[in-house]
Order: sequence, then structure tokens, then C-alpha cells
Amino acid sequence: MTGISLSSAAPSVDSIQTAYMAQVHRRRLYGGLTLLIFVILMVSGFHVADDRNAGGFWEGLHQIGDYPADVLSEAWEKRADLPALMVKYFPALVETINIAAVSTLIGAIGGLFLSLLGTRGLAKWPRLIPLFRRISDVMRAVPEIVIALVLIFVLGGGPVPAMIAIAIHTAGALAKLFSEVSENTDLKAVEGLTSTGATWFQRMLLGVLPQVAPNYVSYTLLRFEINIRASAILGFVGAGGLGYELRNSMAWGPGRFDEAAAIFILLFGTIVFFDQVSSRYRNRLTEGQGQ
Amino acid sequence: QEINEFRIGILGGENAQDRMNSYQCLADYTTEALGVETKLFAPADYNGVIQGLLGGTIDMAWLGASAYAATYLQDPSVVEPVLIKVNVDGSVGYHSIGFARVDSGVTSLDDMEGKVFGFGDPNSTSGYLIPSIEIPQYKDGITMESGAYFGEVRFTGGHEQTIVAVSNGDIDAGVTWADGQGNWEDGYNSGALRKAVDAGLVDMNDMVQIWKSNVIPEGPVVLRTALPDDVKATMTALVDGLHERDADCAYGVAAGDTLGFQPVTHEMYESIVAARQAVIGN
Amino acid sequence: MLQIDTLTKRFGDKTAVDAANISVNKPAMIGIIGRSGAGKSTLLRMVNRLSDATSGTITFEGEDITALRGAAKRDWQSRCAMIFQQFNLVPRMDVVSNVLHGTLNKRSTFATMFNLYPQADIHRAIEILDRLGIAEQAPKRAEALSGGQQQRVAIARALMQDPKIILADEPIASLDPMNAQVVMQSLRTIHEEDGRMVIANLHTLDTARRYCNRVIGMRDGRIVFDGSPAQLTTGVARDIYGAGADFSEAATSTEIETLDRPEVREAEAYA
Amino acid sequence: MLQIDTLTKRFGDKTAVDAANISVNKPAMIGIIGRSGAGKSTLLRMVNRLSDATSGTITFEGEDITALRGAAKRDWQSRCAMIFQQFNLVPRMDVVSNVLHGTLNKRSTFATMFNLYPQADIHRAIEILDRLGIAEQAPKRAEALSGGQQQRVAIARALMQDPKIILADEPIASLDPMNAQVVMQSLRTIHEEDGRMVIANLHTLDTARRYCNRVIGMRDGRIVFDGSPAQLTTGVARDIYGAGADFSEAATSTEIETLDRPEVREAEAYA
Amino acid sequence: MTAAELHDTKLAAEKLFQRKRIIGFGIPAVIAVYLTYIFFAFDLPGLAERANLDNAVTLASDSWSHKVHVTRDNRSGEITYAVEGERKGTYPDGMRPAWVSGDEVTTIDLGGDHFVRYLPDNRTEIDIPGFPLITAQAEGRLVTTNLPDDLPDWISATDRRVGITTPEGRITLTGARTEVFNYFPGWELFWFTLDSPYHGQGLGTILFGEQLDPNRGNIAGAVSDWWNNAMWRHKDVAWAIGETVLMAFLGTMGGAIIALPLAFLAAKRFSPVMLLRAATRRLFDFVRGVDALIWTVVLARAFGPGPLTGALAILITDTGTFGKIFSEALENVDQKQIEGVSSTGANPLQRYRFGVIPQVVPVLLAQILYFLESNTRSATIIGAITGGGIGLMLTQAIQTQKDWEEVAYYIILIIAMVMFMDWFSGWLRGKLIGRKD
Ligand SMILES: Nc1ncnc2c1ncn2[C@@H]1O[C@H](COP(=O)(O)OP(=O)(O)OP(=O)(O)O)[C@@H](O)[C@H]1O
Ligand SMILES: Nc1ncnc2c1ncn2[C@@H]1O[C@H](COP(=O)(O)OP(=O)(O)OP(=O)(O)O)[C@@H](O)[C@H]1O
Ligand SMILES: [Mg+2]
Ligand SMILES: [Mg+2]
Repeated sequence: MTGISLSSAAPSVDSIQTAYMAQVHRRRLYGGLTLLIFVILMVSGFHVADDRNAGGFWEGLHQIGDYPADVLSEAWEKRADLPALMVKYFPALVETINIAAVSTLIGAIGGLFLSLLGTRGLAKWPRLIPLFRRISDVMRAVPEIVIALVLIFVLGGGPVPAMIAIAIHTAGALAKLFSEVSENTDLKAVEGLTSTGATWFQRMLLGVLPQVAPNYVSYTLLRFEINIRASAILGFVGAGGLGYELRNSMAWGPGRFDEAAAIFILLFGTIVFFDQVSSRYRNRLTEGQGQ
Repeated sequence: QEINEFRIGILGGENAQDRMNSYQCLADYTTEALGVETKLFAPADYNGVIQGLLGGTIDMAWLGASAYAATYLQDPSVVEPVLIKVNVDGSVGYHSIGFARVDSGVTSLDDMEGKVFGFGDPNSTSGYLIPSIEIPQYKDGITMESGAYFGEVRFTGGHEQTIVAVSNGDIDAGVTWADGQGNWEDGYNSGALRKAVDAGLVDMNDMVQIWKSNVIPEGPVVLRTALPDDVKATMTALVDGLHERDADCAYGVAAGDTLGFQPVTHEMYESIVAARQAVIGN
Repeated sequence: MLQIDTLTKRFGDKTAVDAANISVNKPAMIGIIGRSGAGKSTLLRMVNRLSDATSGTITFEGEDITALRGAAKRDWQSRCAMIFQQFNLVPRMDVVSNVLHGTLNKRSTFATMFNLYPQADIHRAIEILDRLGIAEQAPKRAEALSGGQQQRVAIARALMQDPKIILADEPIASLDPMNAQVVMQSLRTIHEEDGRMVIANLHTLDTARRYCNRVIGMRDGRIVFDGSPAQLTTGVARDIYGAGADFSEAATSTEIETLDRPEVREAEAYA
Repeated sequence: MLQIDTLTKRFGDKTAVDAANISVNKPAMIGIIGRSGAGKSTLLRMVNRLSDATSGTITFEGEDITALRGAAKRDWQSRCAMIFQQFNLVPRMDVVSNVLHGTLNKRSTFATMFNLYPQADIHRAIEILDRLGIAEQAPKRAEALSGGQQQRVAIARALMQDPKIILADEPIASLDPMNAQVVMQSLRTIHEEDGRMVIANLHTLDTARRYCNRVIGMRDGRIVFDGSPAQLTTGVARDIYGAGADFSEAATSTEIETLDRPEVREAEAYA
Repeated sequence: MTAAELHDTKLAAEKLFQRKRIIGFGIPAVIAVYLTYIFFAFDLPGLAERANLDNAVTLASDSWSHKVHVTRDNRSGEITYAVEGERKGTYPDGMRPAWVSGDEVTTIDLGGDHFVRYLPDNRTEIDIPGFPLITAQAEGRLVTTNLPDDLPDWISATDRRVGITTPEGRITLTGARTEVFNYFPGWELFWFTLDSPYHGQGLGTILFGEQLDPNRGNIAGAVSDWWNNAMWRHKDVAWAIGETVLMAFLGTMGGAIIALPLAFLAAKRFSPVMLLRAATRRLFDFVRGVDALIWTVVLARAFGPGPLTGALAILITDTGTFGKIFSEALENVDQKQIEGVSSTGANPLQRYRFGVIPQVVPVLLAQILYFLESNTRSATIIGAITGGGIGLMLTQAIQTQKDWEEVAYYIILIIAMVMFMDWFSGWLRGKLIGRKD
């Protein structure tokens, strides 16, 4: 084979074959081991969970529809009341959405600063980058429920503890997503502004934000979606809103299942609604920028 | 018919792990008596235990009267009451206590017009069911609808939360349970107030009693009906004899000093069942 | 051995290939030229059965290819390898695995699911890679290779199929002149040494002239030229490309050394 | 007016600029040449205070530039505009806004936040754009412009700063010859008409010769030549670029019409 | 450009800036209006009133300190010493803290020259510097004292109850009991409870010293006593964390395993039947929209409380989320690779295996591992409602509001757990997919 055979001084085919076969065997071994470990973890994990659960998986499986059936049959019987009940609980829904909206707003602003201060090339105090990163790591790691419960103790019940708790977690989570975007910003524009004598704030506002805004908004919307759920969940532990009403009506059981159903419809509808709207809007925001 | 494990559900009132610890001795005796593994479960609220009993995933629990009624109303055949706790003075009841902060100026339900009133768990007898029936009887015009007589009626989630909410001023008054024996300044002999005082959470000098219910029957120890008869018999005897066998263990299980347990039947709770049906509907 | 008879492909209104007739009697190296959209890819894809013909037939050694279904169709595909402009390798898998994909049709589904290939196949794959001068790349991921190397991996995959026919759809369009030469030379060598039929879509005239012993020109789905490279005059080329008098052959050139053109052998090979 | 005194910049072991001395007494158009890595960019960035000097001083009209901090530093930057090879505009913003960024140092953060630029500034921005022949582009996004237009926007931003000195770091390196000529001509006009000092890094000799009245040559961080374009013989250039005898000036050329070179005026302008 | 054109351009530019200003002011204005509305809707003015700073102080100080109760039962005259006043922290008979002395008269040294003396006949003396000596006598339900009428605000007194709070400690007197609380920094009994022979022993002694318990080796004994510590219950805490991680692991992996085949049904490329595709997508939307929390409640009837229920709830929700993400990933696969594999005569399964799976695996793995971390947080919350695990321990510890040091302990553990899972999933991602993709 003239002209293209470049394998003159290279290792012989035999040694390549041997080396490759060794690699194949190693890969099969590791692959097999990984699979084995995973299967063992899954199976044994399932057994531990099954064992530590009150009811077993197989015994419970056929009853899975009992509870929804109870709720649905009662709700169906009293279906005429549902619209009125939904109106009754609408203010609670508004509160839940408000909690999500404010905490997303505050969290996004916090996340914005944390990410700018924690990104190489943009940070105002480059030495403090690790500090701001750790801060956002910790804020992200704390589950909302932890802060909410502590704040309920200090501030009393109501929407504010939930709002603060979700905002803190949101700031941490968004800071991470935002930094991934801002790490890829084009620093040329920032340098251009620096050369005119712009302050840090002006550089961020005019040089960075216009570049990252679409991605930031898209992530914020995604977070809003998540926060609606979070805000409903925190209601379960006393932070007000729809979650609180849902927990009570479910606790009462039969007799109030129509209320549970009404609240559930409100909550489900809201989640699906915002989910659809935001995912449509997010697609629009990010599709324009082919990379 | 065989069972291969025995599952005991524990109602709220204490730290989940403290509850588990208090019941561990009972679990050990059960394992010994039945020869099967015994597991303890402490769900976050009353409803967790009720669902467990209904779904057949919990075999025994010591319920509140209203929680028993809730279970009974959803499925009368699923559990049967077997025992009831006897107080030191031989009585088998306790009270729902309405209370407020001294500095709030509230001294009776008359002062509560337009103010915020707090219940505990919706499935609690003293924290919701009985007060929601008896308080409106206090005088004409009181209802438990938010915005009617009271400015707002709220559920705090449990007895502890009610006490904290009152002492924080989140709510103007609330209801919780106490045996009604002993002194107010100690938080009575037993009950949620006493526990809060013991924990240094509240100073009873800052609190004032504004209402007290009639005697409420203690909740029953229930067993799942579907359990084999010999298991039911063994467990009834075990709990019944617990006080004689191991007073410390009985103290933990019954959350305080008692004279032990005595047999009880469904009839004892018929009025509570009726009350619950009236309030919550079925 | 290969007969293409009034083969037609329509996409909606658009006739991509319009009653094409080609007949090949012995293994040849055939270049198909024509401008973008002429229907070259569509034709090759129908031969490999990646897409179905609207009408017409393809017959190979007496067997009606267009009628094959299911396993028989896949068996045909394994005998008729295809090379793509964008290489169409699995970038995250190593080179040898990519080459071994050429044996998928012969091995049991179960074994392949777990990447269990016989050792003999693995050895052969590396030998083929060696023949193409890229054996040292064997354990690397395909995506780590240069374009020219990737295309050689694709050729190795094709050879692994041990095919009667190799179809190549603009195999050098994404490559720089240096790599283009290596790849075309490889195809030529395979044709000469193994006696396999090679049909290559090419978008440059001089490549077709240099490496092929038969050239087919397409324009708007129709075959407008079929002859030896020598018959491919500038006038004919203008015709094929539909260009005006300003058409300069060099405009389509990708050659490095346009002077050193080897003799076109077997120019008389086509029927 | 501008004195650079034993200015040095080290990155770790690497000395990017090595004890550079430059003294300019009156506004001149100065070209700095040298091959890649010679330290040209580093030198300019220190003058604009985009990076700090390791040692040495820069003095402008008696003021020690290297010692400035915070607001005083930013004030200096506003008097000393910089133009970059990659234009360094804000791509997603419109052209006028980009030009108005030249006034940032004079405006409060609050005002810039709400786009509260005075009407006079907006008018002036348009006038500057007009002077550079791109007023029609005013409402477009910067990224929608061609490279040459973007560089003229960058020059407009610099003019908006009304600076004493304009620094230009290879302003034409990313441009095609046609646009390069327009941009260099603009810089030259600004120097001549406004009397501003222009210091431009250039990587091609002929551009420096054509537009500048003083040329500084750098090699490995040191200033190895400082004189008039006329003094810049091929021998000297070889020295600067460290090239062998095969060095041909044309190799660095970006000119379109190398013949039509205007007379270099004010060649005696440097100290 | 002519003068007229230039003028027009200027006008146009002015208009442009006017528009920008409207947006520039408009967005902050809308936000400000909304926040004002929230300010009143959430009753922030009232919050200052409702906020209880004492609670904050209790929380902050209690979380790093502990108290020891010295209690005299005024009926029996018996004195007990207990850490945090708990049974399991009670000093065994014959043992008492070093700052308590005396037999007839029990003197409690609170530090800073504050002394409390339990005298016979239920009398008590409280000696606080800068304040006259307080004497008190408990009789029946009453407490009589020599306290003056106008009291400083750190003393609250009625004839039935007296409470004194000083920086050194707290004293309460009622007819039934006299109690002193002495505060110390640190988490007492964290390693060993009082009944363990290893309590108060240094690490050196335990590792290298002589055998403290005749029946057990030092290290084995110490580890076992620490593990079974009744006060801090390290064993239960470890199990709870294990359960929480288990819920997240089973839920995430199970969800992914179920979602993968379903995602093919929902992806346009692989599922030609429109109806089936739409049905699968709606199913994903439904299980996702219901939310893990509600699934937990629904499943509690069938499976009862416990980690399996939590895991199944996460599994169901994640099936929806993964289904959506996976099917999007599948729709974006590069056709070239599939075609390359098809052209060799591969059958459909082989096509998926080599044309599709290698492409989507990095995306899927990255998502799965990301969710593993985020589900650890969800599992904490779900646990608080039904499952159990560390979430339940935390919520109950907070709701019963007495053991703030335990709350602090749980919070630290939870944060450490989530950060560990974050690090671990990142590490695994790096191992499996390669740092850069
Ligand atoms: N899947 C398809 N759907 C609709 N039209 C198609 C499709 N594939 C190809 N065509 C059309 O068929 C015609 C022939 O396309 P084909 O790709 O075969 O041309 P080609 O000669 O290979 O061109 P190129 O050099 O650009 O690859 C073109 O007009 C193309 O737009
Ligand atoms: N931030 C930095 N960190 C480390 N070394 C640097 C840095 N910036 C520049 N250098 C080094 O300093 C030397 C001078 O770089 P400089 O960019 O000034 O050269 P230049 O003459 O502008 O070259 P070019 O024509 O490539 O722009 C180079 O060797 C470069 O590698
Ligand atoms: Mg094509
Ligand atoms: Mg440079």
C-alpha cells in the first residue's frame, strides 16, 4: 500500500492486538463489576427499604389505588361543590404562588451577585472567589425545610419563613447555574468597558448582563416552576398557603375529601400550567442563540 | 394464619426518636411473646398512623379518641379497641384546655372576639374535635368558622406547636390537653403543657387558662381486626400486664404515671364517633 | 453484476432521482459527479437500502435488491458497505469497536449488546486498521481522531463487512486536500487489491478523473453522462454542472499536486 | 508629556516587558512593532492600567499614572482610550449605546442603569459615528456589523471619551486589507485633525511605515528600535523580527496597494 | 451623510433611548410595585411584632451549649442531677457534678459568685452579687420569699412560682419543685453517657490506657457505648441518614430505569404512533405534576410509613421528569451515527444500542447524577412527612423545641450529607462521562 502506510516505525500489529485485547478484557471486567455492584446495591437497597417499611412492597401493590379511589369517589359524589371549594381556596393558591414568585425574584438577585462575585474574570474581589463559591454551595445544600422550620420558630408561622427559606436555596442553586453561564461570557466586552474607566457595577450591568440575560431568565423560570412545588410542600410543615390546607383536608379524611380534591386540582393545575408556560417561553429564549 | 412481623405505630407528642426509645421495651416484650420481629413506626402526624391501620401496615397503636373515630368511620371493621389507660386517680379521661398569654389581656372566651384562635392536629380529640363542639356551646354566637366570632381559626399542626404559637404571640389563644390534676403553675400533672414547662419552653406565670372542656375519654389501644385471635389475646394481655411487669416501661409507653390499662370496647367511643361525624361529616 | 433499472425516487413533488439506469458487469471504481442536489446521495442511499425507491429496481447478481425486507435487507446492507461524508462513526466509542460494527449483521444480537465480539474479529479489525495505517489509533475514541483518520476508520468498518460493493457518499468533502488524497488512495487500493466494486459520489471533477475508471454524471436527478474519464471533456463537465462559459475546472479542485496524475487504468472496464 | 520609565512587567518567570523607556513630548502617531509575544500588548495594557506594572513608572503631564488607584485610575482610563484587536464591544447592544459607553466614567452608575445619557451626548455620539462614516448603523446591534464597522464603532467609543491618548492594540489584525485601510486612515485623521496622541501596536511593517511618524520596535520585551519610519531599514526590521536573511517585508504586509504610499509627514516629530 | 439625514438619525437615536428608558424604569417599577403588594400581603409590618427574638437567642445559645438541671422534689426532698433534665442524662446514684457540694446544705456554684443553697425544710437561698440575698420557702402550693415588690425584669414572681434568670444560670421555684439550671458550652454526653465507664476519659486513655471495663476491650467497648449513646443516638441517626440516602438512590435509579424505555415511546424519532406518543407524554406530565409529596401521601395507605414509601414516591415523580428529559435527549440525537450503524445491516436493537445509546448516555448519566443529589434533599422533606429518616428526626426535634443542640447536629449532618452527595455525584460524573463533555 503505497503512500498511505504510515505504520513504519510504529508498534507491530501483534503488540497492538495484544494490548487491545488486554484493554477489552479489563473493560469487560470493570464493566461487569460496575454492573454487578449496581445490581447488588439496587437489590439490597430495595430489601433494606422493604424491610424497614411498615408495609411490604408486594403486599401493598394491589392496594395502591385504594386511597385515590376513596378520594375520587367522594369528590365525584360531591362534584357540584368543587367549583365553590376551588374559589374558597383560591386565596391560598395565590399565597403559594406569591411565595414562589417573591422567593424566585429575591433568590435570582442573590444568585446573580453570588455568581458574578464567584466567577473568575468578573469577580470584584478575585481573592474572595472561593468564599463566595462556598457560600453558594452551602446555601444550595440546605434543604428549604430546615430553614423554614427554624424560621417558623423565630418568626412565627406564615408565608415569610417559607419565602426566606426558598429564596436562600434558590440563590445558592441559581448561583451555580449562573456561574456556569457567566464562566463562558466573552470577557472582551468587559475589558472594553474597563478601558473606558467604567466601575465594576457598570461593567457587570453593561458588559455581562446583556450577554447572559437570556440564559439567566431561562434558568430563573425553571426555578420558579420548582419553587411553586417547594412552596406548596412547605405549607405542609406550617408555612401557610395551599400545602397547609391540603394537609388539613387530607388529615380529616372522608367527609372532607371533596376539599382535598378541590385543592389538589388547583395545585396540580397550577403546576402543570406554569410548567407548560415556562417551558415554552424558555425554549423561545434559548433557541435564538445557536452556538 | 401466621404473622411474620408485628408493627406498632406511635402517635406524635414527642421527638420521634424519644417515642421510639420509650416504646423499645414494649417492642422487646412483644418479640419475646409473639416470637416474631417487632417494628416501631412514628409517622409525622396522626394521619400517618390512621393510614397505616387502614392499609393494614400497622398492627397495633395507641390512638386518640378522635383518631380512633376517624379510623372507625373510614372502615369500622379494620381495628378493634382493646384497652384504655387508667390515670393515677382511677379516672380514664383528660381535658382540653384553652389558654392564652397573661399579657394579651385575654382571660376568657369572651375576650376572644375577633382574635386568632389555634387548634392542633385536625385528628386530635383535645386539640380539635372536642373544643370545636364545646366552645360554640359556651355562648351564643360562637362558631368555629374563620372570620365569624374569632378573627381567624388556624391549625398549628400539633400540641407543641400550639403552645409555642401562643407563647410567641402568633395566635392569641389555643387549645391543648392536660389531665387537669395538680397545679396550673406546673402545667398540671401531665399533658402537653407539663412537658413544655419541663423543657423550659414556657413559664406558666405568663399563661392563663381561659377555658376547660368536659372530661374527654382517653384514646384506646387498638389492634388490627384481621390479626389472628391468639396474637390479639397475647398482645392484650401483654399491654394489660405491662404496669405490673415493668413500671418504667409502662411509664414510657403511657407517657406518664398511670395505674396501667383496663379493657375497653367500642361503646365507650360512640359519642366521640358521633361528634366527629357531626363536625367533619362523612 | 449490478443493474439499476429506471430507478426513481420522489420526495413529494420533487423527483430526486429520475429513472436512472446503470449497469456494471465487473467490479469497477465508479465516480458519480454532479452538483449539489443532483441526486447523488439519494441514489447511493437507495442502493444501500437506507431509503426505499419510489419505483424501478436494483438487481445484484440476479437478486432483486429493492424487494428485500427485514433480515434479507439487512443481509444485503452487510454485503454493500457505505461510507459517508461525515464519517457517521460513533464518536464516543473506541476505534476498534467502531470497526467491529461492520460485523453486527453476522453476530447474535445478544452478544453484540454487551460488546462481546470474537477475538478473531478483533484481531482482524486491527489488521484492517493496520492496512489503512491507523493501527496505533486502535484504542482511542473515534472523536479524538482527525477527520482523515476518522474517514479511514469508516473505511475499515466497511472492509470489516467484507462487502462486494463499497458505496462512498462524498467521502472526501469534509477533508483537507492532504487527507482527501490518503482516503481516495485507500479506496483505490481496496478496489485494485481486493477487487471490490467501489461507487463514490464526488463533487470534484479532477478527483473523479484521477481515481475512477468510470464516471457517471448526474444533473437534476437524471444521469446525463456515463463514460470513461477520458471522455469527460470540459464541455461535458459544463453540461453536468450546468455552468456557463466561465466554468473553470480548477474551481472544483481539491488536489494538492494536480500535475502528478497517475495513468487511469482499466478505463475500458465498464460495459 | 508621556514618560515611560524602566517599565517592567513579569508574569512568573517570564518578563513580558523589560525596562522599557519611552518619552513623548508632543502628540505623535506612534507605531509599535515586533513579533508575537514581544510584549506590545502588555506595554499598552499597562499604560491604560488594564494591568499593573511590576516596576517602573508611567508619567503623563507630570502625574504618576502607575500610582493611581480606584476612582483616580478610572479617571485616567477615561482620558486614555483603548482600541482592541477584537473590538471588545458589547455585541448584543446597539451601536450608539456602545459609543456612549465612552462616557461611563463621567456618569453615575444609577444614570447608566436607566440609560439616562444626556441628549447632548447622544447627539455627539451620532456625530462621531458620522465622522467615521457609519452613522446609518447607529440603531443596529454591534454584532450585526462587519469587522471594519465594529472597529470604527470602537474608535467612536474611544473618541467619545475625548481622550488625550488613544491606544490601539493591533487594531487591524482581524480585518481584511480593505477595512484595515479605512481604520488606519481614521486613526491617522484623528491624530492629525484633533491633535491626539495615538499609539498603535501593529504587526506589519508597512502599515507602521505608512501611517506613523515614529516607530518603536520591541523584541522579547525590550525596546530595540525607536526612530522615524525612514530609519527603519530592512536590516533593522530583521533585527526586530529576529528573522534570518530570508526575511521579506512583504511577508508581513496587509496592504492592498503597496505602491501608493503617501509621504510620511512629521517624521521628525519625536524627541 | 447630509445634515438632514444626520438630524433624522439623531432623532431616531433619541427615540431609541426613550424606549430603553421606559423599559429600564418599567421593569424595576413593576418589581417594586409587586414587592410593595407582597409587603402588605405577607404582613411584613406585623412581622416585627410577631418575631420572637428570645426564641432566636434560645436557639442560638442552646445549639452550642447544654444545661444541667439540679432538681429538688419538695415533697420527698430528693435531689436529682440530670443533663438537659432528661432521664437518660440523669447522674447515677452517688454521683453529682463537681460544682455541687455539701451534705446537709447543698450548695450549687453557678460561677461568677452566684450561689444557690438548698437548705433543709424546703428552704432555698439565692446569693447573687449586687442583689440582696434571696430566701425562699416552699409550702404546699405556695412559695414565700423575701423579694421586694418592685422587681428587676430578670425576676418573675407570684406567690406560686418564682423564676430568676441570670447570665450564669436559671432558677425556678414552685411549691412542688425547686430547680436550678446551670449552662455550659458544648454538646454534653456527645461521646458517652454518664453510665458508660468511658465517660470523661481522654482518647489516649481509651486507646492506650488500662482496661476500664473488665468485660470488654477498651476500643470495642468505647465504640459500642458511643454507637448506642442514648442521648445522641448515633446509631439511629446513622440509620436515618442511611434511609434518606437510600430513598434518594432507589427513587432516582428506579425512576431512570423505568423512564428509559418509556422515553423511547415519547420521542418522535422512535415512536411513530402519534397517539401512543401523546399518551406517554401526558403520563409523564401527570406524574410530575402531582409531585412527590402527594405521591407519598397516596402511597402511605398501601405501603405504610417507611423508606420504601418515600423511595416509591420519588421514583414515580422522577419517572415523569426523567421521561421528559430523556425523550428530549432522544429527539436531539444525531442521525448520522444511527445511519452509519444501519448501513452495516444492523437490526433495530443493535441500532439503538450503538447508534442511540452511546449518544444519550452522557446526557442521561449527568441528569441522573444531578437528580441523585437533589433527591437527597427531597428525601429529607418526604421523610419529614411519611418516610422517616433524618428529615423526620429534624422536624420533630424542631417542633418539640427543646433540644436545639440536636437540631444543630441534625442540620449539620443534613448539610454534610447533601454536600457529600453533591461531591459524590460530581465525582462519579467525572469518572463515568469524563470531565469535559
Ligand atoms: N429526505 C428528503 N426529503 C425531501 N427532499 C429530499 C430529501 N433528501 C433529499 N431531498 C431532495 O432531493 C434532491 C437530491 O438530493 P441529494 O441529497 O441526493 O443530492 P446530492 O447530489 O447528494 O447533493 P449534495 O451534493 O448536496 O449532497 C435535493 O433537491 C434534495 O433537496
Ligand atoms: N496574563 C498573562 N500571564 C502570563 N503570561 C503572559 C500574560 N500576558 C502575556 N503574557 C506573556 O508575555 C509575553 C508578552 O505578551 P504580549 O501579549 O504583550 O505580546 P504581544 O507582543 O502583544 O504579542 P501578540 O502579537 O501575540 O499580541 C508573551 O510571552 C506572553 O506569553
Ligand atoms: Mg449528497
Ligand atoms: Mg498582543
